[in-house]
Amino acid sequence: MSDTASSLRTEGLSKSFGGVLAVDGATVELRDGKINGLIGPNGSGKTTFFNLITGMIKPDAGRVLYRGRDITRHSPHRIAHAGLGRTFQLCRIFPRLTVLENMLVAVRRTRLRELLAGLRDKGEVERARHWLRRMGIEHLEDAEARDLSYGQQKLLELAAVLMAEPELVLLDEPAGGVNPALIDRIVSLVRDLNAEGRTFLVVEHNMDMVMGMCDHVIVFDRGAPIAEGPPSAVREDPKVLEAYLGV
Amino acid sequence: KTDEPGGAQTPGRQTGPVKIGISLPLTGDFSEPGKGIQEGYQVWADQVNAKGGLLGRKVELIFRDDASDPNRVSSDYESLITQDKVNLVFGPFSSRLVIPAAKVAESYNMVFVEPAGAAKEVFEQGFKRLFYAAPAIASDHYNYLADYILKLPADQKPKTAAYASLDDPFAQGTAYGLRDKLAAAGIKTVVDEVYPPETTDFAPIAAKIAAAKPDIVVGGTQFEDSVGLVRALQELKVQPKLAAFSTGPTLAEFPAAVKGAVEHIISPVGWSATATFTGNQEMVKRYKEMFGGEANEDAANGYTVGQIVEAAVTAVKCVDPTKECQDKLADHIRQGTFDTVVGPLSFDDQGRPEQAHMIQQYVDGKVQIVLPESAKTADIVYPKKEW
Amino acid sequence: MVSLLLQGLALGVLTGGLYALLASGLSLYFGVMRVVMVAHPAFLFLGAYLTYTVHTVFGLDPFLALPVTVPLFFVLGVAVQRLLIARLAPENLAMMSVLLTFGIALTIEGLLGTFYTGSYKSVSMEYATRSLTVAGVHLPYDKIIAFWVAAITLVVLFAVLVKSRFGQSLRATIQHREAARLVGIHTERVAGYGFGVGLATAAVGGTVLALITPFFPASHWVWIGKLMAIIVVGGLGSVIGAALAAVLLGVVEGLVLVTVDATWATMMFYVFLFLALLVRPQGFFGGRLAHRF
Amino acid sequence: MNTVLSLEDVEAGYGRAALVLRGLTVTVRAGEVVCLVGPNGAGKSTALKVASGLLTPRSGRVLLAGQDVTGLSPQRLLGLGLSHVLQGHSVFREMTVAENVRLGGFTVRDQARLNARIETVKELFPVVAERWGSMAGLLSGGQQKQVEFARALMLEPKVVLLDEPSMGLDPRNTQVVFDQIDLMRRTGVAVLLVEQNARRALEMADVGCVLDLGRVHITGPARELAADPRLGKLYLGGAPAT
Amino acid sequence: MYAAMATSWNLLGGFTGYVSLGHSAFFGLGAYGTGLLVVRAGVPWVVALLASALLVTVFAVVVGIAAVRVRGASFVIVSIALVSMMNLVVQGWRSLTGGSTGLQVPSPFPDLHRGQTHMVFFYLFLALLALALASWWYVSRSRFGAGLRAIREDEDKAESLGVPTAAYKVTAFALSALFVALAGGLYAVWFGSLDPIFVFSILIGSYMVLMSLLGGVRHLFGPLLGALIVAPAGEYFLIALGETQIHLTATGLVLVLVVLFMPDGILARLTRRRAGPSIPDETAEQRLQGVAQ
Ligand SMILES: Nc1ncnc2c1ncn2[C@@H]1O[C@H](COP(=O)(O)OP(=O)(O)OP(=O)(O)O)[C@@H](O)[C@H]1O
Ligand SMILES: Nc1ncnc2c1ncn2[C@@H]1O[C@H](COP(=O)(O)OP(=O)(O)OP(=O)(O)O)[C@@H](O)[C@H]1O
Ligand SMILES: CC(C)C[C@H](N)C(=O)O
Ligand SMILES: [Mg+2]
Ligand SMILES: [Mg+2]
Repeated sequence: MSDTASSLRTEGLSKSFGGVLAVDGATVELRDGKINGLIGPNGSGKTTFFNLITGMIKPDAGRVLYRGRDITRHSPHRIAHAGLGRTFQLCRIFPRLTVLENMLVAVRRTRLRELLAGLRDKGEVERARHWLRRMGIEHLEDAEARDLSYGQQKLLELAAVLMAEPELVLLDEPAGGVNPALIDRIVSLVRDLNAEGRTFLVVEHNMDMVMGMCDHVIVFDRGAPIAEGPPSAVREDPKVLEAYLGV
Repeated sequence: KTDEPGGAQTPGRQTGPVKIGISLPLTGDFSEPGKGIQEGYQVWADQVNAKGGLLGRKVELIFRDDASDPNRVSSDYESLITQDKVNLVFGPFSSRLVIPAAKVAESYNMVFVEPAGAAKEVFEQGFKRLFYAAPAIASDHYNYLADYILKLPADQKPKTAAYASLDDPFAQGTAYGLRDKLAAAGIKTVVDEVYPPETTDFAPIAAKIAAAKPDIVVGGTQFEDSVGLVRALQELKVQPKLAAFSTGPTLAEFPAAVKGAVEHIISPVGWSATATFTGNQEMVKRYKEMFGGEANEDAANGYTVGQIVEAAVTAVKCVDPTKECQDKLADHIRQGTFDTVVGPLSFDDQGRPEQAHMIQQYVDGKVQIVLPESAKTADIVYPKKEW
Repeated sequence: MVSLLLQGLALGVLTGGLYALLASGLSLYFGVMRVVMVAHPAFLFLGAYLTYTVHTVFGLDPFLALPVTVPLFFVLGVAVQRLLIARLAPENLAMMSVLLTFGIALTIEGLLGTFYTGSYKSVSMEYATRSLTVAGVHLPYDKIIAFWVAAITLVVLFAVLVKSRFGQSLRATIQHREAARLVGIHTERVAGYGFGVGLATAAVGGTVLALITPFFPASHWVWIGKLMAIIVVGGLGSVIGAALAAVLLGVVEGLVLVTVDATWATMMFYVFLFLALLVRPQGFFGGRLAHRF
Repeated sequence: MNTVLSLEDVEAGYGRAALVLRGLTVTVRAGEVVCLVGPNGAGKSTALKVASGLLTPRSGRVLLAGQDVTGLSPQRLLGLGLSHVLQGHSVFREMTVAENVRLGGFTVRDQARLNARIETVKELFPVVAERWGSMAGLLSGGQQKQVEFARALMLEPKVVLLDEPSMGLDPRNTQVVFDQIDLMRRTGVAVLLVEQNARRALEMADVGCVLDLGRVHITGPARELAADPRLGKLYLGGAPAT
Repeated sequence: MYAAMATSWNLLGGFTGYVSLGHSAFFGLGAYGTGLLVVRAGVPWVVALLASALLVTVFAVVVGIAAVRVRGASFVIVSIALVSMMNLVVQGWRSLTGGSTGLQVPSPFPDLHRGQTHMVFFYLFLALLALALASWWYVSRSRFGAGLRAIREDEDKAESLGVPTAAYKVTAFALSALFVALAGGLYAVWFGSLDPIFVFSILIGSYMVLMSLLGGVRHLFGPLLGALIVAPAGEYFLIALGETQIHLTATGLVLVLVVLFMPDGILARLTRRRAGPSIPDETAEQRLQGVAQ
């Protein structure tokens, strides 16, 4: 294991569903403290890759290393505790909980004392409000989450993930279905959070967003990386042009 | 303890009607026999009142429906005794309900004569005021049959027997009573099955019996399973020399359910419509007038309870729910012998009746009493015809 | 001993066939509608009682009741779905449907108890007590009949679901109601028919049941656990899985019955249920869907 | 050009909750692409549902080819040549791609015609052909979208409602979708399009409508809207910083 | 007693949305555990009560680990199976439990007469209810409770936010089993006779569900209110309609109506503050600004 500035590494990660090889021996290393982009055609295995990293599904082969520790096959909540947070491609929130409750669900540690502590623990609520404010939805804290518009739900999902203070944030299509003005806001948020030291891995089809925001881009095709590098380089890569950009 | 019910007797109450509290399973699993018992009680009350009542007071029956639920049966008796301040209580149906009910009665010092708690466990609870108003407890039901079998000449005597019994204290009690007697006399037990009440498919049990080829088959059954067993035995071509089942064959639906196979099936029965025991024919007649149909064993058992209590009350001349009076009643019942529609009855210290059940058999499609000799209406057929 | 085992095996297969029929409706409701129909056994016995009526009042062969009961149950199913199930909120359909159908089961039991009283009824036909003997193994005719009726019904059912236009629209409706409407499917009607078909199997099952076992209004409770165990082991919602599981459990039950005893035989259903959950929560034959619901 | 589809002063909402559409009017002509843009929750999808009969408006009218179709079922409207691709994922997950596509032609009884359409659709969307036998629910998000699209085109509709068709699609597939829209326009089909990829959509659309809080606030030729600086800031997002 | 049980049930059902029809299994085990310890081991009843509740909790943890692997409908089925299975075990294990004969537990207060005994137990049940209510209240305010509610809404999502869902569910399962077992144990010493068929009855389990649902699963006092309505209503139907089994029908219909029209319960009905979305209507201008910020 190298002691490079890598927070997350996967080695030969593979997963197949029935006959379909969704992720095929993916060896990937993220740039620590940077905004990493992950692009690739539909069905190239990006979401599956996320699910493997976060323990939602178990790989057939390969390893996931986080800060040098092998976290392969750990359960999702342990991985979350280790400092990984993620959003889902189709925004998932707890529809019948209020916005504030959605925020308070995130658990960082499982010490008994903390669990039994009152929900409305002052410090926690303050932190929750802080994140809601940064997302610009603090005025909605008492609304039930299902009543929010899609865009607001996306912001809430991100805010809730940040509640757990993850060091590495995985975003699955944060701009999908989101109105352009809001995309700008998400981009600037991600930039700010990154400046505060958080590493990002963002799956996105919105090329403007990826190219404009990311420091490092990884391109997937058929379940494995085919190219990586700074956006400018990736954009010119013939393999990428052929497989993904389709021009 | 002045708040004890009946503790403070007012003279006025002694002239009112004699209230008798009864909880019965009028709905739920035991609802059919429960209704039979109720009718028996009603026939009895009707006749008592026609004769001028108990100690000159009219009898009033207060019924509760316990829905076959033991929780309910105890709260029913509780409220009958404390709220309705009944003078006497009569028992419910089924050993399962009798035990919790008797507990309540016992704690209020009430005499508890019951028509249907035959399982031996009922009498092992230390109840001092409980009496079972039928000829015999479950394990003694087959006594006459056991005697008959054991007296058969050696060449006819069965050598092997198969037992299958429902997991129920009463049903098991009957089968095991016979099993223990036969086994002690050297008749080998080749199959001894207990099946849970959920059982619907009897073919595999029959298969086991078929494999053992027993000379006789005994079922400790209720209704559903007796039918199931008979059919399954038939299908698997088990042809024993004798087939006996408790309860099921005594019910009116039985012959229709098993069709021709009914012939020569044996079962213990505590009562017969044709017997001439005290009041039996009157009861049968009155029953028909009141309810249209033919009286059955359940109704007779209910009626028997009435007869016993009536005799005791008349003898000791009190019907109060007080401890003194109830003690007197209990003592009287424990010592006496009572003429009833099921014959003369007497009880041991635990309240067990000391007589025995008759044995019935379907002969030419009709129910006949075949044992004991003294009561028989037809000769027992052995070995039975094939089904 | 060997012949006893063979006998157990044969009976198990035959009984398993019946279980398959009885469980198929349950599997259907769940597979296509995400409804856990606790009332299915209650309807089975309603069917059995109707058969009984037809048999005793008109003296007809129980199977001649089918032309009446099958359409009747179909209509009943459509009504239950349209009037009751369709009103449940989709978010927690599976849960609420349990309670709703539990209520329906109680209702039916109460009505049966009122009209037919609590006593046992049974339909017995002459042919139902004879049996075929092959190599020392007795195969009761009633079980053979039950088995074939079950098999035929299942094949028909399966063909309908997989091949017919109706089957397709039924499945489409379940999977995405709005999209189904947009391709021209009358989703409400289809869902209703789906339920109707499920109940129609209960009519057939009820008749067969009437033929082989006596019944009373509360009999259905006994079946709930067994049938539920079967469909879970088979993989919730998979009609084929349920059929296979039914035969499997039928055989296991038969063998355990002849070798151990009845308590253990019944217990096998639950043992297998828990085994299935531990080893394969989606059921032995189930699809991916199973554990999502 | 003649009006094919119009919503007139429509008010609609879900259940007893407050109104979502509050007097919406939109008109689409044959061979024209009308693009609805607006923030999340503005009521765009709701407008399409009213148009396709999935939701009955509380007041106002829906006209299809001059005929008042307010309150008719989707099945009827389908027969009149209207097709709707829902937002998000709406494939029949537990059915194969083949079954999904065939169901698109559910109302077609003529097998030959059905098969011809299937061939056409397969050509348009190679994934559909490739994964013909797979369970649709197992395809990736973008692949599913294409199956839906194929399904909607089975009937050669005259009016197509598309709700954010490019969401989740990779650039190449997005291009395929937009090419399709263009093709439909050229064959005289009327398209009512909802898109968050607004700049892109307005580039190719004929008419643009800005929808917010259940009403159309600005309507005009799409290109002009795209260039409107006010709008740009509020709805279309700033030009991405590079 | 019912109120205490319904509230205990709600510790699982209300938070996690896992509907268990099988809680009577824990009731029965608690009852039998206590009874057996008193009768066979001669342990004082208080000790027996606590010990058996503890044992049941441990058992619930084990069962829970298997049972909560499945969601929704499968879980309901598993819970039903659990009851049937326990019933079989207790009936079958005749030498220990007395089988179908039942078990007779001596009264703990032989000197008190019945009325006084009832009062004592009334207060004991009241205390248990208070304890269950207090736990519910406490959990509902804790992060543990928030985690459980999150599980109800979206289990995978909760997991990805770091909620150890399996541990949470098992804990909730065991906790609610603990209280139900205590109720069962109290019942055993109070009532004195245990009969497997009635103690392990699905009906008891479904009463818990009905009460909770009727009152409102999301409210502290919901199950209590439900119990206060259901128990007397059951009595009423029995008395008013008695004789026949129509009262079952009445109960069934009430269940159907509750599920159809008040799936969130009476309290939810009464306390609902608003009809529409919980977000105040914004004006277009505010919205434009909001977006522009
Ligand atoms: N099925 C429904 N039931 C209740 N309210 C709904 C439903 N669907 C949408 N809404 C509400 O109606 C409003 C408008 O929703 P709609 O889906 O039409 O917005 P949209 O413009 O399509 O937004 P987006 O760009 O996010 O898709 C929102 O406030 C939403 O919460
Ligand atoms: N649960 C599953 N079962 C079977 N196959 C699956 C499953 N999940 C994904 N796949 C298959 O794995 C492949 C990769 O899917 P994945 O969702 O990871 O793609 P993606 O890169 O996220 O695509 P998109 O950009 O469209 O979201 C696809 O071919 C898909 O059909
Ligand atoms: C003789 C019968 C009436 C006895 C009853 N079946 C019981 O369980 O005890
Ligand atoms: Mg994806
Ligand atoms: Mg929309």
